[in-house]
Amino acid sequence: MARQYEMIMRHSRNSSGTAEPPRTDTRYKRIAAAMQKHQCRPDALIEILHKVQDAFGYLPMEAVRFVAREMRVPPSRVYGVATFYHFFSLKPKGKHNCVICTGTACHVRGAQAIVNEIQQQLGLRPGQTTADGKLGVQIARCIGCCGLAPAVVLDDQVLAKVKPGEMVETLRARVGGAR
Amino acid sequence: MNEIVSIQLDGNELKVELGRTILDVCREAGVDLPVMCYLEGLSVVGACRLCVVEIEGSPRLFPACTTPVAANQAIRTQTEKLKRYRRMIVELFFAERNHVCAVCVANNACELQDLARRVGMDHVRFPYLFPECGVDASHPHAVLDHNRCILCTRCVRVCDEVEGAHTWDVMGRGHASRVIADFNEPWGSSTTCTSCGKCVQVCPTGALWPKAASMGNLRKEPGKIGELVAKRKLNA
Amino acid sequence: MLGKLDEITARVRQRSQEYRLKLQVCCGAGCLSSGAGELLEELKRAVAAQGLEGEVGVVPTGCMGPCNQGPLVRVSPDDTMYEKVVAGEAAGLVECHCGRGEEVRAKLLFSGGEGPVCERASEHPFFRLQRRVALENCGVINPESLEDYIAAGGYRALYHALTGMSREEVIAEIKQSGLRGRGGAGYPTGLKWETVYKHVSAEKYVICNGDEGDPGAFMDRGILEGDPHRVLEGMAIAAYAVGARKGYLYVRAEYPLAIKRFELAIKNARAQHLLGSQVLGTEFQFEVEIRVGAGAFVCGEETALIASIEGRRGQPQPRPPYPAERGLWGKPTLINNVETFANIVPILIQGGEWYASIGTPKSAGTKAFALAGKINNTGLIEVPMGTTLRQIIFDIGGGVPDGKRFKAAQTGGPSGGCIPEEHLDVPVDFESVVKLGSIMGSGGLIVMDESSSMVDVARFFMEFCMDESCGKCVPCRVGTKQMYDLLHRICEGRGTESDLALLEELAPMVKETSLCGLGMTAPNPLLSTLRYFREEYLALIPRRAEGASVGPSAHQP
Amino acid sequence: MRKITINPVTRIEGHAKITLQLDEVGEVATARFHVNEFRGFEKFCEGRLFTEMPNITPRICGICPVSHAVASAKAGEMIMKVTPPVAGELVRRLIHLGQHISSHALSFFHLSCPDLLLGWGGDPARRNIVGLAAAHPDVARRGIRLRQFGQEISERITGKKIHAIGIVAGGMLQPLTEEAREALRAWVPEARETVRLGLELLARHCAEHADEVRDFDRFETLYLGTVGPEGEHELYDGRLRFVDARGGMLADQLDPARYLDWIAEQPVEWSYLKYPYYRPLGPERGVYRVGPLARLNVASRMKTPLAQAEFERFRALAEGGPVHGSFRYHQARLIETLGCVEEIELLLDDPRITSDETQAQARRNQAEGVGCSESPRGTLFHHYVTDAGGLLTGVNLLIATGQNNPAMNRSILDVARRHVRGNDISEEALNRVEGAIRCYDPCLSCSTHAVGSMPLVIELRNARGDLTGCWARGTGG
Amino acid sequence: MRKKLATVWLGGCSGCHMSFLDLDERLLEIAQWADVVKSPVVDQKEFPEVDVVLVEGAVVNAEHEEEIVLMRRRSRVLVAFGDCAVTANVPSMRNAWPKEVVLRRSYLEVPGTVEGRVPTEEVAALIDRVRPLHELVKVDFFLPGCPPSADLIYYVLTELLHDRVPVLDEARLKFG
Repeated sequence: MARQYEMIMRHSRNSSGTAEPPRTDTRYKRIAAAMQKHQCRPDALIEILHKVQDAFGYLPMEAVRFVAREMRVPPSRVYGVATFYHFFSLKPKGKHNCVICTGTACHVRGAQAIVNEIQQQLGLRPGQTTADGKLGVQIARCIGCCGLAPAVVLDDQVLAKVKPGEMVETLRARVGGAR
Repeated sequence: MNEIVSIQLDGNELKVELGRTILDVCREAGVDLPVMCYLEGLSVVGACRLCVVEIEGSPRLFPACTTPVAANQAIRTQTEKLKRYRRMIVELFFAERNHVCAVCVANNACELQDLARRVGMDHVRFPYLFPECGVDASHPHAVLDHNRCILCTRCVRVCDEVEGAHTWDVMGRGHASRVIADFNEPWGSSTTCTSCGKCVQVCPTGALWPKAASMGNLRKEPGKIGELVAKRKLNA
Repeated sequence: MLGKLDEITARVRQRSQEYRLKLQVCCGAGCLSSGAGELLEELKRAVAAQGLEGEVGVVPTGCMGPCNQGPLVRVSPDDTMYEKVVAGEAAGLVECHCGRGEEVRAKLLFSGGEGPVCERASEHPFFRLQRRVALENCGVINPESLEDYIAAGGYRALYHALTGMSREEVIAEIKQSGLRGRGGAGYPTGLKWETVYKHVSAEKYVICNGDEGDPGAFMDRGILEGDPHRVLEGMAIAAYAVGARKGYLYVRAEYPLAIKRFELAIKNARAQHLLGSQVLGTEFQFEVEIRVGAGAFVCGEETALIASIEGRRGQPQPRPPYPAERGLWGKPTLINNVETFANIVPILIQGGEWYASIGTPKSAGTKAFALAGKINNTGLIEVPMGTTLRQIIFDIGGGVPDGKRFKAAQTGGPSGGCIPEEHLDVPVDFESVVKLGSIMGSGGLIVMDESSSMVDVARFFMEFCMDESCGKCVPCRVGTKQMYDLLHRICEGRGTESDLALLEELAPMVKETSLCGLGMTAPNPLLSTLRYFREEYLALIPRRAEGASVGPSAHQP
Repeated sequence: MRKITINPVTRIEGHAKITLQLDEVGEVATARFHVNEFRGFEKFCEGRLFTEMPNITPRICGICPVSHAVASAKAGEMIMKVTPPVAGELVRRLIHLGQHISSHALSFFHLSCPDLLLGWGGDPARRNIVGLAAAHPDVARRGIRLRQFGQEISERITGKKIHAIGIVAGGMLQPLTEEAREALRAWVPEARETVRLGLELLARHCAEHADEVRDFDRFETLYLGTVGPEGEHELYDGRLRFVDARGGMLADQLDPARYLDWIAEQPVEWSYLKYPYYRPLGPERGVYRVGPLARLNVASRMKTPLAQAEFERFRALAEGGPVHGSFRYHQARLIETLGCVEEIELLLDDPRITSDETQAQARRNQAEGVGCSESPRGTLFHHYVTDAGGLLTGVNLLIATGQNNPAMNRSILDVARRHVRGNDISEEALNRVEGAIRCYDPCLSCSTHAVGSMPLVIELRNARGDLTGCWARGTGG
Repeated sequence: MRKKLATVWLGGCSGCHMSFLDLDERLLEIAQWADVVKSPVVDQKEFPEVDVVLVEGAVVNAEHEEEIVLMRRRSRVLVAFGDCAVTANVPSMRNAWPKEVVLRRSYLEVPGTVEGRVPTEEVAALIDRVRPLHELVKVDFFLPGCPPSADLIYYVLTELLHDRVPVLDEARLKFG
């Protein structure tokens, strides 16, 4: 808790005060345009956060502040929403991302073994990213590909009937053998 | 004035106005229902589930604070099952965070502590979770101690609905939920907080307390909010 | 306007009559991930290369069902289905079947398995025992083509309702059908519509709940991806009936293909005045927006879903007031799930009476199930209510693989329960499943074999509920955490009999006092596994040291 | 080499034990006093607000909670840079004195009198306050009532006898009511008489067992205690004075806030209790003692006449120098108790004490604070460092019993060397060893504390640690 | 029939025992009904059977874990005596940190410490988490309070020693 707190604090200090986000950044332009489309109605908050995550791959605090300010939604509400939904991440994800489905079908067909193998071989627990940011590992509740269990989504590609050992090899290959 | 109907409350026949909640009716009739999240003057969230009652003919339980009375309802508020469930809920509260009454500033001035006595909780059967919780003392006048927070959200609501600042909200979800100020920043650096102190007054436990207070002289007046809201309505 | 629908229909039909054969390629999510996209292109290339362009059509469809066997190709009208067709086999398949008119026997559906193989796919028990109503177009038409949908009879029900039926009549038809909500609770759909209809308000809303959060369920995904217009049309009919002008589809972010296809469907439908200000030339106006969820199972709960659409944390509200009375933006709101809406069109076309004749008296119609787990034929199916679990698992599903013994079927996801072997002959309908300690749920059906630990299954679902608990009400927020911890302890071999006793005391309380369905049903997997597989729990509890136990207080005042 | 394990505080209470290591010829080579208990206040108080500490730290010890509360409150006052109003200080002193009385009464009447009056060789099962009540009902009753008086003070003011609510940084929450003042006054004469009785009993015992008393350990140490501006005995708000084994002044009128300049602590592997020492002289030569004996050895005089008279008699034992015999702790304790009763009487007569103005309010005005008070067992230091919001980022607690730890070990060794030899361990030897500890009245909750009889078990172990013999006392076996 | 009464002290401050002593002259009354076995025996084999044992304090270390099981076995009625025994109370505040961190603070980091080291020999090893008694053994009666008042102790003991079940109603039941 405390550690997380500190990290977020650092974010806020970096972006506090009057420092405007770089308006020239096309990503901000896209977000601003999306807000315009919804006339900055507060109910579009989740839609806009989706746009931010699309643009950055995660929700940078700067962008979250920007959204709150532009949409005139109280900061704590924006933060509350951003942290309520698991799809949103306040931390940058990896360059490559491996999402292990842990839905029921995948669970009974051995998803946990994949999680364990990755943790043992690559030292990555779900939610973690390698220090160099190359690989992030996440778990999903169910990606609706139960027929393919156990399934893993690697960089938006669904891998079916995954075997733990092979998965690790695939990941190693994807990040260039880096551990 | 709404229609008057008759209901049975714990076996007693009562004439009540339609549209009122069971909790209202109970309070008027002197039936003592425990509540934690409910506070007069604030919106009703039905979150603590302490005020659940039985209504004859339904297998479900109903929170008295949100359920309106209906004609010919037979309501039971003190069955053995309800008492058992209430005690269990209080146990869950105590097991969830780190409540140490002995050293809490709200000792002897705590709604949760009182509740434990009222429901006869002599110990907590569930394993204590001992979560890691922080204390935020960055505000000049008050302290937020997550160890003692029961997530009743009275502070969140009073800040939004009565003060209009919406400094507080809840982040995360499930048992990882935490009350936050602004972007989960130290309360003292909040740009929205007006330091009105209402959140501290409504907090039922020692989670929010004035810095100047010590165990033994903490006095909270959550009832003031109801009065304030009522006065505002009169003036409006 | 009807003329326009007829005109499109005629055009599409004529075009398809030009083809001697049609190669339908399943482009459901499962098959796509096995390479269906590549296969589609390869087949087109092969058809062209072999000069069959005029006589053989290659079309993508939604999910055909047997996801485990993908990529799937169906040859129509021959009723032949091929499994696990990889792109490299495209040319050979075209040459053999389309060119020489010979079946490729080795690639026939289910030929890789232990069960029967049929030349005519529809004769295989997997299809023969199904009755596809909601899924009738899935795996048949091109989901990205409005014209295909119209040619399959689409938007006629809407036209019929708008021009020939009063709102009351529509609702009466739905009531007569006996259709019950397919999202899990089984509330009568007609009644729900009527309630929203009766609430007077200038603004009303229709919401299609596509937040299919149950792990192990993918029926809604199949429908949204395979037949988006069917859902759209159902929503429009509902909007007409209850008096709404605005609708929302709330769909999971995990279903990008469904989002994409639904967006396209909205766009195409608007272009053809099937949505918008004067729908099909009538006064009826209806707009639909998509709202993408962000990973919160609890948003399947109606009031939480509404909160999410309003841009807030997806936390449920106590009911009453019900959404039918005060829902989105405080206005009367109708919420049905995807499969429910997919049943509306056939009901209006063929009549409520027809629909009611399918299934059982109290649970009319059909139900889609997603078969998964330790079962040979995983995939999407639809059967009449009242079909037994044994038929579903052993006849349609082909039984348990690897010679293992069946142990239990889990229905209803985290809200449901496990049904053991001895109850497999009970006909599946809303009531009977509840009697067995589970729920029908949205239709996820996971099969466990003898190697599955039921305590682990209970822990799995409890962890799910704990993670997905919104945190608003205490019994769910803390109760699920406590139950998970206790289950975890037992799974790890550190549990005691008193842990078990605590679980059994806590579970009913959480069930009865939680604010919303998530908490109310979270103990179900635990309770049902305890009911049927108690010995598995006891086997995990070590013989404890004398005197070391935790018990309920002996002296409560 | 043999090793003997003594568990004076039973295994069940499990807080402390003694091991004696014998050498080849059966002589005691080392004696160690092991404190088994650890709770970690220094860590878990971190992150709390400094104003909460007067309610948290009393939970270190239920025997001297007021001393902890006072030290905490004083540390807080330093952080706030505020002084309590007069009435606040006076009421706090009153409670503090009350605690000294109840603690000292407990030590003498409840714990030591059974030994003194029933004899060292009496039936261990009856050698407790209940047994005392049967044999000497009047002594027992009066002892109980003396302790009750001390506890009553806290209850009359705060409503609670143990872990009082109301001692806060800035003063006291509650004033002393007139009613309470009168009620407490009524106790004074009886209390004074009881202490006198105690002194007589002790004097008689010393006369009857002169050899034994003299024989008790008499090794020499330094002494630490707080004294008033004129060197007078002071429990509540004095400054530090160290004297050496000859009574010479090592350091005087030290600011307690700079305790670290004078005191260092050395942890050991074999006990949760550390080895503090007088820093300028190092761990070997810097062994010092605290508590009643030390306070009377450092003080130039007592503040009240009756206590002063006893004090003079006491100091005469060593011709004006420090009294080293640890048995004399008992005597010093009673003299202090007498002084406390007298001082309470003076306080109750002070017209300012019933003022409503008992608490000064202030915010945090500096980061660091040290609070010091004399607890019944010796000088107590609480040291807090806070962040800008007032949350503690560092906590250090220097507890009285801890400071006596090196001396207690030396005492045990001293006694053991004289009375334990080889395999032949006499009942008397066990008593002596136990007695050596009890003199210090070690608060082992601030380390541990045994209530009532203390059966002993001695385990003889050979060099490899195998059990070769076992003596138990107090269980009939 | 005279009862055998024991009072035991695990990880706590002794405040509950002090409150027991606050029975003052009523102690002698209790002594008429029961032999007070105040400091039970070291050797586990010799721990006597008792009718009532009051256990103060939380389970803090490995020795407590063994002791509480033994006491349970030898006691007819086991009372969790005070908040530490009932809730783990103040000692459990250390549970927020791993025990190693807590020990390191006290023995290596605090100012004034010279040649810091963490005690490991002849001392009871801390357990990972401080726990209330009922997490280890069956507790027959819970007597919360920090400490429970002497009046309350008197009431509870009187009832238990006369084979009655004490009832903690709203007026008597209080944590803290």
